[in-house]
Amino acid sequence: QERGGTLTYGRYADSLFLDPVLNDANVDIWILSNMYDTLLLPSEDGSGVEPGLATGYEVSEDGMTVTLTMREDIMFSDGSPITTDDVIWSLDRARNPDNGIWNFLLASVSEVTSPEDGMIRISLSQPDPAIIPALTVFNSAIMPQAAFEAADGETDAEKAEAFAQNPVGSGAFVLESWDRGSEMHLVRNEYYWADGEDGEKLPYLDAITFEVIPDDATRILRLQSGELDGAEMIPFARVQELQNDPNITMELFPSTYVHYITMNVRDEIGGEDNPLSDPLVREAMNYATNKEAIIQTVTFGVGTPMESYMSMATPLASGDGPLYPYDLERAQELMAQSGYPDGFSTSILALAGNQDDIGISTALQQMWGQIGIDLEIQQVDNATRTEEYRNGTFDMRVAGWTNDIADPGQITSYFAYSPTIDALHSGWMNEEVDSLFEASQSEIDVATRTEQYARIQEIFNTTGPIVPLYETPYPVALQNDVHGFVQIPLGNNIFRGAWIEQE
Amino acid sequence: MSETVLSVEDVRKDFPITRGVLERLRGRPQRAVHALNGVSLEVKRGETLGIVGESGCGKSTLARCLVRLLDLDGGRIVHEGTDVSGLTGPDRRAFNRRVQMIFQDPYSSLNPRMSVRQILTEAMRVHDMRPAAEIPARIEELLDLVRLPAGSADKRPHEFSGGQRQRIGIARALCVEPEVLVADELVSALDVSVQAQVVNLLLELQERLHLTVVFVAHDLRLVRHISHRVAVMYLGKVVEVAEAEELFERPRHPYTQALLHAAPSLDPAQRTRAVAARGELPSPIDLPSGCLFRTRCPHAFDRCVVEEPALTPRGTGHVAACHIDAPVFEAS
Amino acid sequence: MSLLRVRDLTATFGAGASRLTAVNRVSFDVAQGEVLGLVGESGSGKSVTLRALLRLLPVGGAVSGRVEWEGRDLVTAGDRELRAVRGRQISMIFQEPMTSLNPVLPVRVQIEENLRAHTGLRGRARTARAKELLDLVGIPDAGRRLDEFPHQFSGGMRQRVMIAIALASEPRLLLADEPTTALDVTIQDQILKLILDLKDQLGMSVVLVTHDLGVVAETCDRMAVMYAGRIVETGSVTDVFARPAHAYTAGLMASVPRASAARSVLHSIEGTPPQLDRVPPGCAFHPRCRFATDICRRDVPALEPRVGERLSACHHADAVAAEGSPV
Amino acid sequence: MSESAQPEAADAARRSVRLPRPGHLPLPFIGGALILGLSVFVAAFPGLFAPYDPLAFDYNAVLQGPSAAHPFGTDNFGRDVLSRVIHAYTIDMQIAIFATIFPFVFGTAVGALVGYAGGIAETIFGRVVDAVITFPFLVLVIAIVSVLGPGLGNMYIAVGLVGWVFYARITAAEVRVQKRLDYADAGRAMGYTHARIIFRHLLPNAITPAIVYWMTDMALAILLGSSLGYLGLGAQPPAAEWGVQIAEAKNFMSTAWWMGVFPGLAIVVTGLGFSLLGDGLAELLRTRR
Amino acid sequence: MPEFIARRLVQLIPTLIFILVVVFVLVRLLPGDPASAVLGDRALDADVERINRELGLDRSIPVQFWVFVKSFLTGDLGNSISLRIPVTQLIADRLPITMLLTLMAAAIALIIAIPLAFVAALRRERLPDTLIRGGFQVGLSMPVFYIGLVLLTVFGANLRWFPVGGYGDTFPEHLYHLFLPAVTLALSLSAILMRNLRAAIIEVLDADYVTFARSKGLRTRLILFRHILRNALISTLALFGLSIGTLLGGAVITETVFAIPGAGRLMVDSIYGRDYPVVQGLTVTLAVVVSITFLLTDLLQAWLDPRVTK
Ligand SMILES: Nc1ncnc2c1ncn2[C@@H]1O[C@H](COP(=O)(O)OP(=O)(O)OP(=O)(O)O)[C@@H](O)[C@H]1O
Ligand SMILES: Nc1ncnc2c1ncn2[C@@H]1O[C@H](COP(=O)(O)OP(=O)(O)OP(=O)(O)O)[C@@H](O)[C@H]1O
Ligand SMILES: [Mg+2]
Ligand SMILES: [Mg+2]
Ligand code: NI
Repeated sequence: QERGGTLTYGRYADSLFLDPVLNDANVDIWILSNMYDTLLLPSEDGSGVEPGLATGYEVSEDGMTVTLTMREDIMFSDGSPITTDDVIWSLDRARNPDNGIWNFLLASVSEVTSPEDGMIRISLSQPDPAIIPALTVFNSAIMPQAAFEAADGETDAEKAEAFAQNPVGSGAFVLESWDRGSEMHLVRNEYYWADGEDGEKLPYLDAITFEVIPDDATRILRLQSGELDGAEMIPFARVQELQNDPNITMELFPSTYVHYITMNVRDEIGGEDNPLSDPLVREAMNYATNKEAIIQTVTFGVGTPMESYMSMATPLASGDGPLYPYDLERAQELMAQSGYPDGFSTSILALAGNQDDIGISTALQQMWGQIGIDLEIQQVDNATRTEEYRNGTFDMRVAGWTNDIADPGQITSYFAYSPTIDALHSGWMNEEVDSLFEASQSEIDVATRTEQYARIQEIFNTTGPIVPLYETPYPVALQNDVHGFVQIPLGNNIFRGAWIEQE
Repeated sequence: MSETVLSVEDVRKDFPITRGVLERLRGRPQRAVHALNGVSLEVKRGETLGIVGESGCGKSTLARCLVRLLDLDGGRIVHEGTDVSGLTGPDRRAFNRRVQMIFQDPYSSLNPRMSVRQILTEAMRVHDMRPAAEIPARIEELLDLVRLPAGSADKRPHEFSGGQRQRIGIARALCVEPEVLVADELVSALDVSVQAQVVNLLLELQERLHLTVVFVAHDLRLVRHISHRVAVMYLGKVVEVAEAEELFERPRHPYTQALLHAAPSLDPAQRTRAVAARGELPSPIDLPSGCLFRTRCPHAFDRCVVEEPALTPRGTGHVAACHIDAPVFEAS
Repeated sequence: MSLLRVRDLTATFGAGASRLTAVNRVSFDVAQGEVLGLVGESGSGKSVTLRALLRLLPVGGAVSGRVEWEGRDLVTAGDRELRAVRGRQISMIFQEPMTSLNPVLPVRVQIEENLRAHTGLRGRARTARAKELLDLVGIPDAGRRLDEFPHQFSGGMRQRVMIAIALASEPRLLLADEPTTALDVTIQDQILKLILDLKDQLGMSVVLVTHDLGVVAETCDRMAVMYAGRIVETGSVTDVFARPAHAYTAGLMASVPRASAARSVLHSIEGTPPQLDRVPPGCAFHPRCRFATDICRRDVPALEPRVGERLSACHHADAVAAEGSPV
Repeated sequence: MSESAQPEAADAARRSVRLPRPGHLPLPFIGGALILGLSVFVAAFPGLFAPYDPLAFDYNAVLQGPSAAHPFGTDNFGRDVLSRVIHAYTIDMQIAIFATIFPFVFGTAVGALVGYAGGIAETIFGRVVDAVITFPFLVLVIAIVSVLGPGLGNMYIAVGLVGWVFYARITAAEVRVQKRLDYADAGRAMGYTHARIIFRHLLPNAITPAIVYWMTDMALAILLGSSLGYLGLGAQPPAAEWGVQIAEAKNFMSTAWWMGVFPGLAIVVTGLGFSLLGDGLAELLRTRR
Repeated sequence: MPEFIARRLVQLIPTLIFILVVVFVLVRLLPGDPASAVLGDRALDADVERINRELGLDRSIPVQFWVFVKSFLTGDLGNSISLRIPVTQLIADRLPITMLLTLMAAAIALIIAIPLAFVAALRRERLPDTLIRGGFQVGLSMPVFYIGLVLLTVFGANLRWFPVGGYGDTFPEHLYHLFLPAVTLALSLSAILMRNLRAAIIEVLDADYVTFARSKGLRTRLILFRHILRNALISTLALFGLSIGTLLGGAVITETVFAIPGAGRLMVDSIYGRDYPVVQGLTVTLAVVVSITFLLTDLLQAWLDPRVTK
């Protein structure tokens, strides 16, 4: 490992708002951990937990309290010490129900205190098996209370806006300048606590420049011309080409990224009968979907078939082989038995201009045509899609998901547990799943919880409102001289161990 | 003398000049081109009234006012006892059927995309001149009348020469069987040899159809040749009216005299090197006070600056607007 | 001794099937200090003839023949040589004062560029000369008006400006293409007399194109009549007016209304001038000619002395001349 | 008034186009008409020309280069590019016409009325035009399509809402010139109604620049369609449309050039057809005086 | 001249009001609301409602319109919903980039169009003319994003003459980075200008005043530039002014392909993100800028053509 250098990294979109609590998009989430450390850090395989600002933790027998030991002599990027007060304030802010959309991750916390110097105690209102991974999530990042409160503005939101322009953080890097929509410049945090494997202080890099290049082809060209050291979101169509490029390392980082079709299974949509409410129809559609073909044409073989609704990288994921292997005859039989033996017309929402969405939809149109389903592709922009989704007025949509936390709870809450968002706004409901999920949320016995999840997955995978398609890794292309960069399954880009071979 | 068909009474016409925002803010008054400044004339039945004058003196404006192409800003026009100044809709159409106009430009006065037949048919249909079945025959008749070769009907204007186009224009005017023809520079754009053909036709038609003709032109020789009476205009006013012979032989207004003097004679032996009139037409926006011609008049004196001369009689049927009532001036 | 000798000047437009001969083997001379009038109907080739002299035809035009000027043939002269003649020794003015001055340049630029190209005058001296020229053509307040644009002048004024520009380098020959047609009689009178005065002052020759016989009678020494791209008659103005020797000339003169016989039928030449891509064989005028015989339909009459000194291209020149003047 | 006036305008326009004998047609016109005639024929009967079903997937023949079996190669679903290019004629010709016909008809009618009326109508019209042209066109179209939802129908509406002003401007300017000519006055001196003068006399003479612009506009409409296709707002998959095809080909520029080049060629040829036809029409419709 | 400017400024007022209303209405007509657009699929209904309330979107439409108009009158365009910084700052950051891009494109278009138009006009209907016109036809028929990518691939990635996209940090760098995108943007404009200018030159070539100038024995170069070009430019200039407006707004795709953080991209992102304050503020600002461009070209035209202002 060598120290120094600036890494230039091409992103497909710019960040919007660099506040750990009030942000709402992946473009923020996936880089925030470079600027703000959490008490605990996710492991590189995404399933475990490593020490962060806290050197260790202990969960009480009854699961009602978590006690963490703070690392000593740690400082924010401005050199001020990170105190327990900062931690308490940060966690209180993160769990405030009025703040942002992530506070549910800490919903079980009833109080955060510091029983003695260097110790943090988190008291829970009920046992929470996900509380430890929750402490690795961006929104529980530790921020400097004093600096934050010194920022301009009246309310927390206004202060956050002012603070995020010029933040002081606890992460490996600190924002130096930000040319919105174009370039973000991060420099190393001199006060960062961690050491690398070689014993040198992290981070290795002096600086990172994020360049925003929305067009895939341009991003790749820029990488190929040597103007970038790395580029994210390589279209799968180009993966093989880049793999063959001798100057470039094509990384496919394991992810929790699953792609599926959400079906609206309400009995009626807009006052009309909804064929998708018929489980036989859904099953038929699942069997009629040639996932291998889609994986080949859309992901160019990079994807893998799904074995459960959650990715296999998710803790407690269970699966034994691809779901609904392609079986057209079976699908036709199922259709014949269903309430719609002659087929029906329906539609699918695809994100306008998104080639993957269009590819999937086009393929499905063809495949489902063979069981008498006439599929109309509706390209819409994101806001329109979200509105139809939220209102439950869509028939189907192409969708994808990544976990934000190394726990099956989050995805299950959204996918299967109806009180959250009506099971992906599909209107699907299964009482057994709902009660199993509720139980699992306070179940701290791992074996029991595993069983609960096995059952939930079994029910959802066989009767749920989705057509599972495939899992994909995160495709990142790097110059050969870039090392040590990881994107963990949760999506976080981890630059602190990255380095560039110096000439 | 014979009966008056059209009478023009103190007609005025202004073309306002658009004011800008700043000018409006500064309260600059609305200005205008004063194209006609109180023109009075009478057109007698069956006569040819020639109107001459320099470019911009308002000849065309007057002609257009006569056929109501322009609305008047003052005065009135009386046609056989009825005031036609404010006619609209069907009344105006009826008036136009009886008072027609022929235009100067043989190139732009015919719709280039319509055949002669379409042009004539349209006019006759709109005025309900003939039952539809008789129209083709009438068209042949009209074409024959204006001496256009048979088979011209289905050609379009660009297939004709300038002189022929003017004949089409005449046919168009005649097809509604009008009583008065207002011809604005009918032959000015034509070559001399062709000019003669069209003038001859006009003279002949006038005899045959008992037309009254208002003939606007700047060619003095031509006007003299075909007019019974001639009116001379200067800067939006009529300055002299008389029988043609009388006017050309005994001009009484200094402007008329300058005009006649400036016209080149056809006799190489009669050359002069003296310039007939100095200076140019004043701007019709800021008219001179008093007599409009005084800025170019070799005889102007104090009174001309303050008082506008009225048209006063200078013998039978001869009127002139000048303060000096000498019979003939020495040419300067 | 003639200043300019034109022999067999021919100007054609286009090529192949659409080729037309606008000026057909035209020959004439211009003597020192004389005013030659070129008359004819619209489209007879007057303007093209004039432009062909300086090889100023519009795009697509080609010139042949000889234009002898001071021992040189302008038709074959090089660009550089020609530029030295144009504007310097031979100047030109056009019919339309509205369109012949560049609307976007102040008058000063348009005069001074001429002075710059052809005189050694620089700076102040040049401006002074420009002002002097405007004075000369009778534009009041010349100093101020130098910086005005053409649209700020009246038609007559613009014509004067054009004359001033043309005279800037004191040319020896002025080619004037209908310089007064667009003007009123009183202004026409002023301009024609101005040209004549300047001609006398500067001792130059003038070729004056017009279709107004009156203008010819009033200003020219000799005249040439054109019909369908050819010169059909030349001679001194007095002679031609007294006794035209070509049927067309006679017809033209007869068409002009005369003071006597008001409201009588005017003499007119029946028919219309031929289009140049469809010129009749033989004498181009024969379809409209009272005198036409078989020979006229067959042979193109040459322009040669037929009635005394006078050149005429009419097979029946004598018969025509015998009728005397229609004027 | 516009409702009743339009048929007359169209009638007048039709009458004004009287074709001379073929031998006298301008060369560009013949070239343009040939290209476009063929294009329309292909658009009407794509099945006659396309060797394959343009929508048929062939997972065994994905991204194949040009060959005897697939002269233009295949795309990432194994669809035959040639067949897609041919079938796209149907949609692209539609785009060319439907996206421009309303602006043309409405715009020229409004332009004629406004140009003739002058005065306050012209002032108001001037402000409307200003407002529309100061709006960034593409952005406005994107916004309108976002409101209405993507798809060709809505693209036509969006383009129509904006595009008519250009025709109106052109026509108004030309009518303003024409109405000063004597034949317009002659019509008035005949006592003709304003409507007759505008639509029967002035418009046929004033419409040529609008027609010529129309030809350019049709080519531009195809391009706009492709830009919107790039943003996912134009023709909807799986339909083949050149712009969408090129957008789809973007990721394959270095590995499968044929996916984008052939639809691009089709656009160029068609655009050339429109442009030639425009030049030819301009020559043909030029009023001879 | 002041009269001329005053008139144009007065005319601007109704135009701006019209645009204000249209933008407001259009933005409200867009399906979906800012909160769900920003928060995305995962947001809970309660969060969406809370944020829309914070943005004042629960108020009645007239009240919202008043707030919107007031923001313009006070010059405070509010904050971007998704980026949470003042809209004025965003515009100040992004608009100059697009303006620079447009300006460069306009300049390049002229530099390409003028000489080629001359060559084509002077060699009318001959080989150079045919080649030039054919070449432009191809340029005019290619989608912008395709041209952009081709230029990037050839001159950026392969030849490495130019950077592949981006914007650079210093002004000379900006110019360097913006060259290829400006060429891309300029191509269709130059085709249109070339066509127009060629026709104008052909027309002027036979004008009486050009013949008159030739009869003065002036040098060809002088005639070409002083007499022909200037007059031919007058009509082309009007078209040029109009096109600059179109370019300014049409830079969206070029900016996306070349990764330029300009106003066009901001606008489209904001439409997609339902970022009402940005869409509104940016549209109206763009309209003002475009109007100023029109005014400038008009002034330029008035300078070229003294007949315009009296
Ligand atoms: N529509 C108009 N708008 C403004 N001014 C006009 C209009 N028509 C005529 N004028 C002005 O009115 C005056 C008289 O014009 P008019 O055309 O009647 O003159 P004219 O005697 O017919 O001249 P010409 O011999 O050149 O035809 C001129 O100064 C002219 O500029
Ligand atoms: N640019 C051109 N292209 C083709 N033919 C032309 C061109 N210019 C002139 N001609 C032809 O040359 C003939 C002579 O034209 P010219 O201009 O010399 O006539 P003119 O005697 O000056 O007529 P006018 O009195 O109308 O000025 C015309 O009939 C015309 O057909
Ligand atoms: Mg007149
Ligand atoms: Mg001429
Ligand atoms: Ni209406």
